[in-house]
Amino acid sequence: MAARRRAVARASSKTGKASKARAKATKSRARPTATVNTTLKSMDDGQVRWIYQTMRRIRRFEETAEEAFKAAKMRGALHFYIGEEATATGACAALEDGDFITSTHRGHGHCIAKGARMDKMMAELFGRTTGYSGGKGGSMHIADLELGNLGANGIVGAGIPIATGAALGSKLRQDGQVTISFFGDGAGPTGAFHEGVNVAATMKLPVIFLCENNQYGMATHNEFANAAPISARGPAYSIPSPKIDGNDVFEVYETVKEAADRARNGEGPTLIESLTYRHKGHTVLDQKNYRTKEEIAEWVARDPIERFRTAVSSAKRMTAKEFDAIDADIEREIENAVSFAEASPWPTLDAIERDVYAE
Amino acid sequence: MAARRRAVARASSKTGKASKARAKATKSRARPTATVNTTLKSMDDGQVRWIYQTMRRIRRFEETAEEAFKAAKMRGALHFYIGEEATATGACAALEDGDFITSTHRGHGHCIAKGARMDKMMAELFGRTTGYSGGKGGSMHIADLELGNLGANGIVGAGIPIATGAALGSKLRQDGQVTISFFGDGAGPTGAFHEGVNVAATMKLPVIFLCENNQYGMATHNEFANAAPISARGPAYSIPSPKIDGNDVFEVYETVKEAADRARNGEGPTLIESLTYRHKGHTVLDQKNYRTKEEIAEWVARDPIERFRTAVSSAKRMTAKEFDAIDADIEREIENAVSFAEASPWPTLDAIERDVYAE
Amino acid sequence: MANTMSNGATREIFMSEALREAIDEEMQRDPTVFLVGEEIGVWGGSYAVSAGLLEKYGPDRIVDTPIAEAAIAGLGIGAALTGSRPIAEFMYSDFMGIAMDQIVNQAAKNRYMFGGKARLPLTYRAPFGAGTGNAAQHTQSLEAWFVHVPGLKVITASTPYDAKGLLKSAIREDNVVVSFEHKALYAMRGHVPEEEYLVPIGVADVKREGTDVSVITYARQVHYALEAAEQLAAEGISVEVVDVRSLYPLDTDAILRSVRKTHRAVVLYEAVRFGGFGAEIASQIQELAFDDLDAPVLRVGAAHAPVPFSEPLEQGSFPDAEKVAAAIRESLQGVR
Amino acid sequence: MANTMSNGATREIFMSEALREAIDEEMQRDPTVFLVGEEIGVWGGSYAVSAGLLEKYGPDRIVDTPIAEAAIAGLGIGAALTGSRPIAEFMYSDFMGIAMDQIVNQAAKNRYMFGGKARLPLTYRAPFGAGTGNAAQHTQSLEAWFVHVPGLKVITASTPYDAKGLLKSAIREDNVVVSFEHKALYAMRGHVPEEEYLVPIGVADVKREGTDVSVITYARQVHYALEAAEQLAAEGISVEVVDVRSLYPLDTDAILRSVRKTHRAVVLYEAVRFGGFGAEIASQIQELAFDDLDAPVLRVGAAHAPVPFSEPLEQGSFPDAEKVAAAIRESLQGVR
Ligand SMILES: Cc1ncc(C[n+]2csc(CCOP(=O)(O)OP(=O)(O)O)c2C)c(N)n1
Ligand SMILES: Cc1ncc(C[n+]2csc(CCOP(=O)(O)OP(=O)(O)O)c2C)c(N)n1
Ligand SMILES: [Mg+2]
Ligand SMILES: [Mg+2]
Repeated sequence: MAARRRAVARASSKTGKASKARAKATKSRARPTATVNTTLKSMDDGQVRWIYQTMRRIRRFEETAEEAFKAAKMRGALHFYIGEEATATGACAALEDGDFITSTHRGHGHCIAKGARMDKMMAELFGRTTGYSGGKGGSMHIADLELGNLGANGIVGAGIPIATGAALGSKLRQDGQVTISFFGDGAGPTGAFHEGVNVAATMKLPVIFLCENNQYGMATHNEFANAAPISARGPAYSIPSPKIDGNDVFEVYETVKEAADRARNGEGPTLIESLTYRHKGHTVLDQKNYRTKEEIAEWVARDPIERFRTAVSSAKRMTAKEFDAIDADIEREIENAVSFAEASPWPTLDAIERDVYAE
Repeated sequence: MAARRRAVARASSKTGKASKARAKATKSRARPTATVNTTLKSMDDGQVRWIYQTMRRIRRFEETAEEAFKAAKMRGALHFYIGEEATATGACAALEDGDFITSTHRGHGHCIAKGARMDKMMAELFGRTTGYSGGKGGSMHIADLELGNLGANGIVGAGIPIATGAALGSKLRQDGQVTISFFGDGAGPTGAFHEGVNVAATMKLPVIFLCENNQYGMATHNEFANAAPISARGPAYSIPSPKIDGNDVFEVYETVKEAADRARNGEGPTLIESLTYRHKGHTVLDQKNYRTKEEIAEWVARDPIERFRTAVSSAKRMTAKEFDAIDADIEREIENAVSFAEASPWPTLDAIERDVYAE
Repeated sequence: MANTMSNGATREIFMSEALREAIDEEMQRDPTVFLVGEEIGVWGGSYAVSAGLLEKYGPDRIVDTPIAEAAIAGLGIGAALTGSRPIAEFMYSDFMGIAMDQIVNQAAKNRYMFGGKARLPLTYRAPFGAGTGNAAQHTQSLEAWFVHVPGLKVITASTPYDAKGLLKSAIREDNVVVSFEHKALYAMRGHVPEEEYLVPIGVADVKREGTDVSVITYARQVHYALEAAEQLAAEGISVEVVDVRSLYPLDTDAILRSVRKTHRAVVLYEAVRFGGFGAEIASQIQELAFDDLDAPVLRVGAAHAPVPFSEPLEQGSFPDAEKVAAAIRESLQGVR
Repeated sequence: MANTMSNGATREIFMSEALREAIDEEMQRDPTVFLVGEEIGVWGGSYAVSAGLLEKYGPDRIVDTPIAEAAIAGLGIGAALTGSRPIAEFMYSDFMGIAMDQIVNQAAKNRYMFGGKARLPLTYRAPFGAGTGNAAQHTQSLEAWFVHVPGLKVITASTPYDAKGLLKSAIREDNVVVSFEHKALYAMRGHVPEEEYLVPIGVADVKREGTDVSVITYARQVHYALEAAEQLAAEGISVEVVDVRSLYPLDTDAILRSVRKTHRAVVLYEAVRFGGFGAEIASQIQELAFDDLDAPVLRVGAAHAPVPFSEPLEQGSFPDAEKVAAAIRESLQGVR
């Protein structure tokens, strides 16, 4: 009965009712300014700048990619991270060099936050030889092994056991490194989630499972897919499972930092549910209306970049001029990335069977 | 660190220390006699007899199969349910005709409790044409579709999504039937567990996930395999997850009955952790000593059949003579089963490619 | 159906519509048929096959699931064993990797392991194939895994007509049928009759008659073969194109009939060449028609690599009309 | 090692011991090598391959896991990507169905998708094959799935010597190697040198020379082929037995060399005949040595059924010396 009601509600979400009700229930809790300030105070100017820069880079990289896609300069699927920038940025800000991440189909944000070069990313989206994968991977398959980014992934949930493996490697090698596995709310129901998290928890591995709950997997609401919230799962693995405001870069940073400390101290994994929202459709092509305009508008109003800018401005840590200067730099970077990509050669047929095996 | 400690403890469990400590921790809680009596009172004589008969049948069927195996009359693997009889029996006692079960590699108990014929089971173990599967399945692959037994399974955890599917079928067909999925503590870490339970919970399907925690999967202690007890997982799926004494047939019966009522009322699944113990090794061939003699002895002392007999005797519901008469009947049944099996023909080669497809 | 046109005996419709009609008609015909999978309801299916069906049949028969491919496979099995007739959809056949245990160890083997007593009227549907720029994890052709598993039947169509008729047969089968749908064909149009019809499983179809070389193929590659045949006709080469349609059971007789006529065979498939299903076809031909062959059976398949993203690489990695034509010419020249 | 004997240049040991020596030696040689899987530690491995290694290397390098095959596959990938050299064991190859996404979509494709930059020094080990009375879900031969996946190498040995040498090579590879170990061979004894050696991946081995027919085979079936060859020698038929050892890459040259000498080939494998790896071998032979063949390439494989439990059925369902001998005779008689 209840299931049928939910399903009907779901079908009717096109008309917006269900979606509206949900939007209320999931409003992100505004954190007291005091906490924000404490975190902000603990950061040096470089860090503050880096956070802004990173979030802007992600935003502008994707807006530009969208244009290029619509101008038929690239193909395949593009999944935009716009609106979720605070999660990848806050999380990677809390990492140390050499730490690892596994990423998802919606991976540009993680990739940039882990320090990747936008020109090589753009070239990959354009399918050129100078791209991260020489054009073989595309948007869904970018890694930067040198930076510890073990790669985006087209299979929902599949990065989780790999992250557990990286953490097992760290434990055995005693390299003191920590791995973050980013995944979406849609990965919550996968067997890979459960196998990966349970094994990590039994072995007390240094890994952080970071669920980016942007509330939908395609048209499926997270509450339809997951019988209980991700944050209710900690006790099932004897690990902490905090739920945080994923649009608050400071909260993300603090939570991940604590989890990374636990991991490095041999206390095992943490599962974090980071509540956020994707402003755009599931892919660049998604025009469906399973979400209401109101819901989208509400979340756009909680834009993580604006929130950060406001907090930093009112704390007088950066001036409008400084922000603008960063913005201008990023515009140049992005322009360069696009012209680099466009000027780069297409791969040739002899490349097809290369890179399958190591010699 | 902790993981290493645990692993070392594990390795040293051969010497018995860890195992002993655990045995203490997992002692089954004796239920107040009052409760036992209430349940017992609620049962008619037929039910009481059926429970004893069923548990004895399982015990004697397997003891006989073991002899036959040791006399090289059968081959493959045999997994004995001896010591766990109260769980299958109490659970199936709470079902109605037409309800479904999925079973495991350790499936003889479920099979008999669901009403299967021992002669056809024995013939299957002997690999004969008269066996449940005409000799094609063996001990690990017996089903009785007519009785609602959807089959034993050689793949740990794999019955769980199938049970969820049976329950989905029941919901769509509105046949009012309930499915029990039996599985071991070793299936707790499988992706199949998580996918099957989460989907059932989101759809509020009429299914009962019954974990037979006999404390080991091969040599692996359940606490090594599962980061938290199975009974801690309910909240992760928004379903109840009681932990019960699996050697107390009354408690199993009451718990499953309640879960079946919930299921039939459209309130969705229940996850039950039934604590029990296998008296024998993992398979008929297992001679390894990952468990202490003391631990085994303690659990043998809590034999579910003996406990039932004592409770029923002191409640004066059955006399020693009545018990003995049942025992004698079962001996005859078993003898018949063996002679039936031994007298049955071997399958012939033309059978090999038959039964693969329906016409 | 919204998109079908009533213009006499046949209509030209997309393959996605043809598949939808098959599902719709069978759901109407038999109340135990239902569809289960990811994003098949509200979203309408990632290739729009089930668009509109949620509205028509409601959430009890168009069952949206979480992302849980092993569960989806298992839902089909459990429901089929207990009296329903499910159609379970994988959003991409690549995701069947997650469900292989359920499909192979459970669905395919249940009947046999239980002595022929289990009945599994169960259809698995899955889009496959490359050409869409979706890169390595969304473009595989994995039919070779499934044909090798006794207990499964495997079908794949090259036209809307076959797609509808085969899928209807699959749904009515009391066996587990895996139906692969080539992604590039969903938007292909073709004639489909107004009246009801079935295409039997296990029967190949000669899509073009010819006398010089037989091309044995299936799914999208049928169209490349036809294109090549058209080109080569101009050169005076007569190519016969055999669409096997059903991979298991395979219509070996039809293949042999063709080869015994042309004396030359090229087996064409989009999967990785090495270890692909075409090897089975080629092996059978040389084994059963050895003396009829004037040249070795050639195989054209995809490169030995995951499917690359970049357009020139992706296009270059799998067969097309030009590559088939080259193989046909090679076959006519005789031995390598 | 407890069970090895030092009697000069070689010792006769079980294949399980040979495999253990390979793991042990590589673990000693390279501290980044570790073994992970179910019941490999306290239990010692379900076929005792790792018996004693927990005591020697401790739980950090002999990593027992819960029952979670997808996680086991992923543990190997993550650890390999970050600088370790894992050996991940599946208790039965049948259970790899649960891990197919990790093996195929992740392990096999990571390097390619990331433009050749990922390095995956990773070995998957898995027992396979029938003959043990373990029924349908514990006896499959699924090598055909893996040879068809670019990015994987696939090996399988027929003797303790090859088993040790191949596994050592696999562990040292910077690629993902799937090593299938036939269950019936663990208890087979064979000579293994005292000193260290490697068997290269990609090189076939002629296990018996002959002039009339080539039998191309691998793993347990090598022994049936040798048995048949011995029987047929008495009838004056000279059989060459080629053990491919490495399924991918396949030593096509060695196969063709043999066939060009004997002009007849029988391909023998224990997997289901239809769609099995033998089809690839047969296809290549007829394609590349068409004019050298005096008869069609015949294939001998298992019945089209899940593996049955009952002894007569199980034994009857897969090839043995008698069935190979019959095929060899048929090959000598020429065309079907
Ligand atoms: C195993 C698997 N099943 C299905 C898909 C198809 N798919 C791609 S993204 C997606 C939704 C994922 O949702 P979520 O994890 O919440 O991530 P989001 O897109 O919201 O970032 C689906 C169903 C897939 N890629 N992999
Ligand atoms: C997926 C899978 N992995 C591994 C095995 C091998 N195996 C068979 S039984 C078993 C232990 C199962 O433990 P549990 O679920 O607790 O059941 P129990 O044997 O204790 O009844 C294992 C590892 C298997 N059959 N299936
Ligand atoms: Mg999401
Ligand atoms: Mg157990």
